[in-house]
Amino acid sequence: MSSLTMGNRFGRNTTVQSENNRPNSLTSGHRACQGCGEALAARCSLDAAYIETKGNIAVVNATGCLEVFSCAYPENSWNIPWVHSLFGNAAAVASGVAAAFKSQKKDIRVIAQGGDGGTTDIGMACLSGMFERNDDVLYICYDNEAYMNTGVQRSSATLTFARTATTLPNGQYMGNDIRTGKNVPEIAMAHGIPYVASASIGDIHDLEKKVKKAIHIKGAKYIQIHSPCPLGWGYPTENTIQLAKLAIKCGLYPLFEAENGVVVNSTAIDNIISVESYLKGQKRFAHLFGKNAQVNSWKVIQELANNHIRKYKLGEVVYE
Amino acid sequence: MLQQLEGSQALAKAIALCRPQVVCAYPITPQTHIVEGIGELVRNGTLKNCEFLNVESEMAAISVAIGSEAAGVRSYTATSSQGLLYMMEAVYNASGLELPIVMTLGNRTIGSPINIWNDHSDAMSVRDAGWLMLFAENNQEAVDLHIQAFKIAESIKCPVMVCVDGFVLTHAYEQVNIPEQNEVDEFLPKYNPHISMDKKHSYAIGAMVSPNDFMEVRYLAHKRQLDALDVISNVREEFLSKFNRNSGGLIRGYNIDGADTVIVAMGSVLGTIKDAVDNLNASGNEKFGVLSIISYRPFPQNEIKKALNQAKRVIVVEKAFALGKGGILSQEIELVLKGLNIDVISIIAGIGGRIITKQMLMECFENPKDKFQFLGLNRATIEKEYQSPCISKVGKE
Amino acid sequence: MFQVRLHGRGGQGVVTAAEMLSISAFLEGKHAQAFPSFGSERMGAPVQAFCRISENEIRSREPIMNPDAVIILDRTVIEPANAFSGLKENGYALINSSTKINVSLSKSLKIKCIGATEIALDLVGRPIPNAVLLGSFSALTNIIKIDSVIKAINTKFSGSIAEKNVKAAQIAYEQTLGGM
Amino acid sequence: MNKPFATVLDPGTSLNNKTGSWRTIRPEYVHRLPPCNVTCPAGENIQQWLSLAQEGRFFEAWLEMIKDNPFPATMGRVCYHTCETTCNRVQFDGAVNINLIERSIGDIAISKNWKFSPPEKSSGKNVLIIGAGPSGLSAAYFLRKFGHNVTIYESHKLPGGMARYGVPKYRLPRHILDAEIQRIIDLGVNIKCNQKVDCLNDVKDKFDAVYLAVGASLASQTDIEISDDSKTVDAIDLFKNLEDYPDEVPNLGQKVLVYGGGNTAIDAARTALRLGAKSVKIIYRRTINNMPAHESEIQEALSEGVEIHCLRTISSIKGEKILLAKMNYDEETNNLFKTGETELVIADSVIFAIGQSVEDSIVKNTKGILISNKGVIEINKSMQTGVKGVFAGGDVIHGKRTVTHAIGYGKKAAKSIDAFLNGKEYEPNLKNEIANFKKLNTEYYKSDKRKEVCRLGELNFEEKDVSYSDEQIIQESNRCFSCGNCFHCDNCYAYCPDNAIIKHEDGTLEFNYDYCKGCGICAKECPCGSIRMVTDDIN
Repeated sequence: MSSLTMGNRFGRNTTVQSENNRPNSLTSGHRACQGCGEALAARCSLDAAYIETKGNIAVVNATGCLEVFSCAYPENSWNIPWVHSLFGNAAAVASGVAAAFKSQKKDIRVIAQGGDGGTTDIGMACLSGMFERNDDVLYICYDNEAYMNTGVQRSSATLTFARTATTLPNGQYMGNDIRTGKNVPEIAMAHGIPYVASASIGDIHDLEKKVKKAIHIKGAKYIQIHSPCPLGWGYPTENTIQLAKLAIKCGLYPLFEAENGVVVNSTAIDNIISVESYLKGQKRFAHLFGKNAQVNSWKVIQELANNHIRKYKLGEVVYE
Repeated sequence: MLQQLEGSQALAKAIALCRPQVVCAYPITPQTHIVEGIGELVRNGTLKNCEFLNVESEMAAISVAIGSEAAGVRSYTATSSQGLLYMMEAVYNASGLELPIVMTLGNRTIGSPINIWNDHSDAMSVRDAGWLMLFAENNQEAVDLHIQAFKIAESIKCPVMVCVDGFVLTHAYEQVNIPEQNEVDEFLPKYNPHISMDKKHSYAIGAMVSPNDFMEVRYLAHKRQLDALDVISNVREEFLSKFNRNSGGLIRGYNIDGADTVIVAMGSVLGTIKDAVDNLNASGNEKFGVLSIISYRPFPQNEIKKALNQAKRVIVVEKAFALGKGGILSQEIELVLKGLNIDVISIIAGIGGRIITKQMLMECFENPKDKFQFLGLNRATIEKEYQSPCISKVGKE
Repeated sequence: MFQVRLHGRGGQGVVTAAEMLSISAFLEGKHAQAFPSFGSERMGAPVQAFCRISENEIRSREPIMNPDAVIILDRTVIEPANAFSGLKENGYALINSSTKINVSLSKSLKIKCIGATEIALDLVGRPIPNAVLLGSFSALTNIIKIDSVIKAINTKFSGSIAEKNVKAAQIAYEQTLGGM
Repeated sequence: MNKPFATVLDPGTSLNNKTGSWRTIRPEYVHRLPPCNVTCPAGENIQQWLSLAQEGRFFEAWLEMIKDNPFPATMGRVCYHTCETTCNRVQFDGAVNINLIERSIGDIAISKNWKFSPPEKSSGKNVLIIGAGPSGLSAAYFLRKFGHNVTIYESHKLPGGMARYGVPKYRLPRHILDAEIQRIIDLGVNIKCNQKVDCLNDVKDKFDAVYLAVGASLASQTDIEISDDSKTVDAIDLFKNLEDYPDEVPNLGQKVLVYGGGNTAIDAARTALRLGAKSVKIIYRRTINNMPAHESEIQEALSEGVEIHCLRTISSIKGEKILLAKMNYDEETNNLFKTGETELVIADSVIFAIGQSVEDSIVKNTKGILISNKGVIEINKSMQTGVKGVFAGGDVIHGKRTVTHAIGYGKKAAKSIDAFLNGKEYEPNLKNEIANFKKLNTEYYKSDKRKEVCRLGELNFEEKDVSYSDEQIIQESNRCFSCGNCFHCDNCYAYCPDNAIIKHEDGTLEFNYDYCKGCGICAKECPCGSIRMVTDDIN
């Protein structure tokens, strides 16, 4: 049977997620939307880390969807030690947790996690500080490209031309025409930290591999995981995985690893597709294809994908 | 051991004696020397098993402390002024999470205009943030309050802010008795955290709480503060018997029995006030007393009322005020004394590091002209500015 | 209560001088309080520091406006800092200067000039005159003993720097005694 | 530990929050019918035995095969494997080589001498089967397994019917066929050869039921003008003689024409080559694309040097001169007509392979058995003729005449006869919805080219050994998509954002509707289409 599935009855190249004794770090009963990519990404990441460390992990969570839907009195969906402090300070709180463990000589691995808003915007200062000190923390950003918790506003991770509540495609404006300016994995790399990776719930094998690798590395680690959001992106709930896969296949979400500031590995794309096929399934880009759309405006996004394809050596550029 | 030390160095030594396991620091004048001192003690091996983190902001400093306390270790940080405001969100968060962090606030005013000198504006800005707030009168008390603070914080699961006047105390050399390590160890046992983060304690710390339960959470926090009144008193007693020093507690009276006028204040200005009062008592007919408020939060209403109810007049000397309203501490004192027919006078002094001299105080105490006044305010400047076309004449005083 | 005000410039060790003075007094079993005229720490800027010495507890924290002595680490600040203001009748003025300074004052003062920078350069190798002046101050005022000053220097400094400063302070002490 | 109220919570307490109430549609696991199974004339559960083969469990795979077909090794050679035509993998990277896997496992069974397990019970009922061809033997096998006593009367010298007399040895070595027939005999089936039944009435009352499986062994007649000096032979007779009198090698000459376009024509042409002909031409009236013969057979014949001359009919055969009429064929209207042009070819002999018909004399005197205008016996849906207790199947009825179909008829007839003997009517199972390509999510299948083999050997009557090795069987079986049936890939389990799928110790999966919010990711990411979303019941 195919090794591309999450598991198989022969136990070959299976994922943690396929194991019947997986820890379910994030358990049922949470209040995420139907088809939530972030909930899945979080469980996948933490389960992998949990298995790898025999349960010796502690997690710090930034404010955001993930925090709100997972832990509201009296219901807690976490099966791991978890602390939530504020929106912008998860990285620093994690530094504190790591320092506490270090002072006690406890071998518990520390993970900080948050959405793109809590990471690339309000949490950037603490994140950069944590990187710069090379604190022993794995920071995971679940990137769904906007502030979903507050009702889909633009973040610095929002893709060019995307419609958000604060970048509506009105009049001459084309959604988020501010451009997509902040490449946090690259910023992380510029700190020279031991490990940086991008991942996606469209490739859980890869995601788990990266988390399992990162969790053992001493020092600061950063993994950014593409986590589609049915609500914010406007697509049927069952398409979460499909969209994540399409984003990978068109080159918009390059999967790579970097060590000590240098890209050491990237996942080549077998058959590169056009960004159009990715964008078209989402309401946030509907204005690029509707009756009143400017012709081929989406090709700007194609260029972004092409840049990634060239930069991270994902394959040959097919769609110009 | 009695030593002649800079206030900050004394505090560094005292904090090290408390064996914090995580100390995080971000430089801001005038708090800087404290964490520099601790950093040195960590590096030279005096303070063992302690992680000293140089962070990138006050927000990170308090956040690191939140993280390390959540993970169950004794944690310390320090800040001043703008730094406190920058960490404000997390200041509330730390108390909401019931994390017994101890933080030194090297009191400094808040800009703009930027000004690095001492007053209590920073402390007053967090008076409702759920922290216990203790004010030190001198460096010996600052040292002693820190040792007590860890004990108080950990016993009631509430963070404690020890307010030490910036420069006036932090940069002043004076003699301080630094206790021995074994004495402190006996007084302040090994930290036994009520929460931590490991496989055995898989808790979620920091849940969202809905309108159905939020008020109860806040009520309990309030109740905890009220309970702290007893704890603070008891810890003072214990400290007294152990170290033979009368430091800390809720309030402290000086010549208040039979005093006509009692001066109420917090922090280092009390020394100058006491000298002023001694001079006045030596020369005049009116009898003056002084009431030090050590525990500003929780606010010891009953104790204050008991201490002041025989006075004819209460003069509150305060180093911060509420713009658009007036004195802050004086308002709280006024409420305590409501119905007792005692005049409460508010003297705003030392704002932004303005000099407070014994002479100025004596004049003011002898003859307080207004119920609300600014000590040493340069009237000429004000008058001149009132002539300026830029200043609205509306509501001229 | 004996109150000393120190004047100088950032980088000359004005605050350290006040601190060492307080330590010297402390070592003699006295109460002492030293504090700077708080400000941002900038090299070259005029700086003041204060020191109170008393047999009893010192509570007041007001700046010293009527000193019993002033120590001037840099003669160029005398005028701009109004260094003699409030100085008591028959108060001491210890000035770092190799030449005699002519000041016209309305009150009588005990003025002593000493080339502390030269001594420091000569013996310590750096133009930091503070320890030298404390040696001289001990001889001039007898408020603190030279042994206490030496001990204070040794608490603030260590190794050869301490040694050299001690030597310099002793030389200044001798010189001052001899000149009186 | 005295935890703070409300802000510090015990782990996993959200299990109290049954988010299943959010759901409006819900997933359910279904079994859909894989296309291979749908199109298999013998109704083999191919997916199931491939699944066992994937694990290297060849014996269990063989047991699964013989649930529907007692001739795996034979079928693995002569079946025209419609399963592979409809295999969903055709649209991906090539069908699974089902046929060769079946052959390979069938061969393992013979080499390891695996036997059928004896019937579990005995009914005491006696069934007669007339004709020991694939259909009759298949029926015998199933009936015997049901516990009935089975006797077969076979007119030929040896059992096997068209498998023996219609398929050349190089395609089906006789030891393979014999071995698989022997298993049926070993099961207790009594085969009486050289036992021609002239009239059904003579025998039918001695048995509780009869299955007529006499096949279609009469060569169809033509109205072609053939002179007396011409050398012509019917393919079916050629094969029979080769089989029964192996020492008498017929002399077809150097140049041979074969007339016809079916598999028999191909077999005849290739046999002619093996008998020494230097030139063999197939004459067929329509185009090559319309030839009924199986594509692979045509290709192999062409490779061996057989020429195919299309759009021609034979008008006359005069000695070695054969006159062909050129044809025109319109595929859309199925119109076939002569163009008027002719062509003369020279040949030493002509083999006719234009079809066979049923020899119906056996039932002529049996009242109630009807012969249709196409010359076949009419049956009802239970394969029963107009006479109670007399069933018919295989080539004697209307339908496709392949060995595989015959085996399928045999199986179905056996079930009907068994029902009849138990006083019941046979009711076939309801079929599940078909798992077509659209129902799959093929992203999860890795491209893995079909392992082809070349069956072409030397020009003799020996079969080329092309069977897979054990490893190759496993590898090729693993290409199966498992269309419509869960193959435990765990995608649903892994992808559910709400952990609303329970994976049991044995790997089986179950929806936990307490928490399922009905997002539909599981159904979307199911590679094989075995989850469907349905409107949730309002409780």
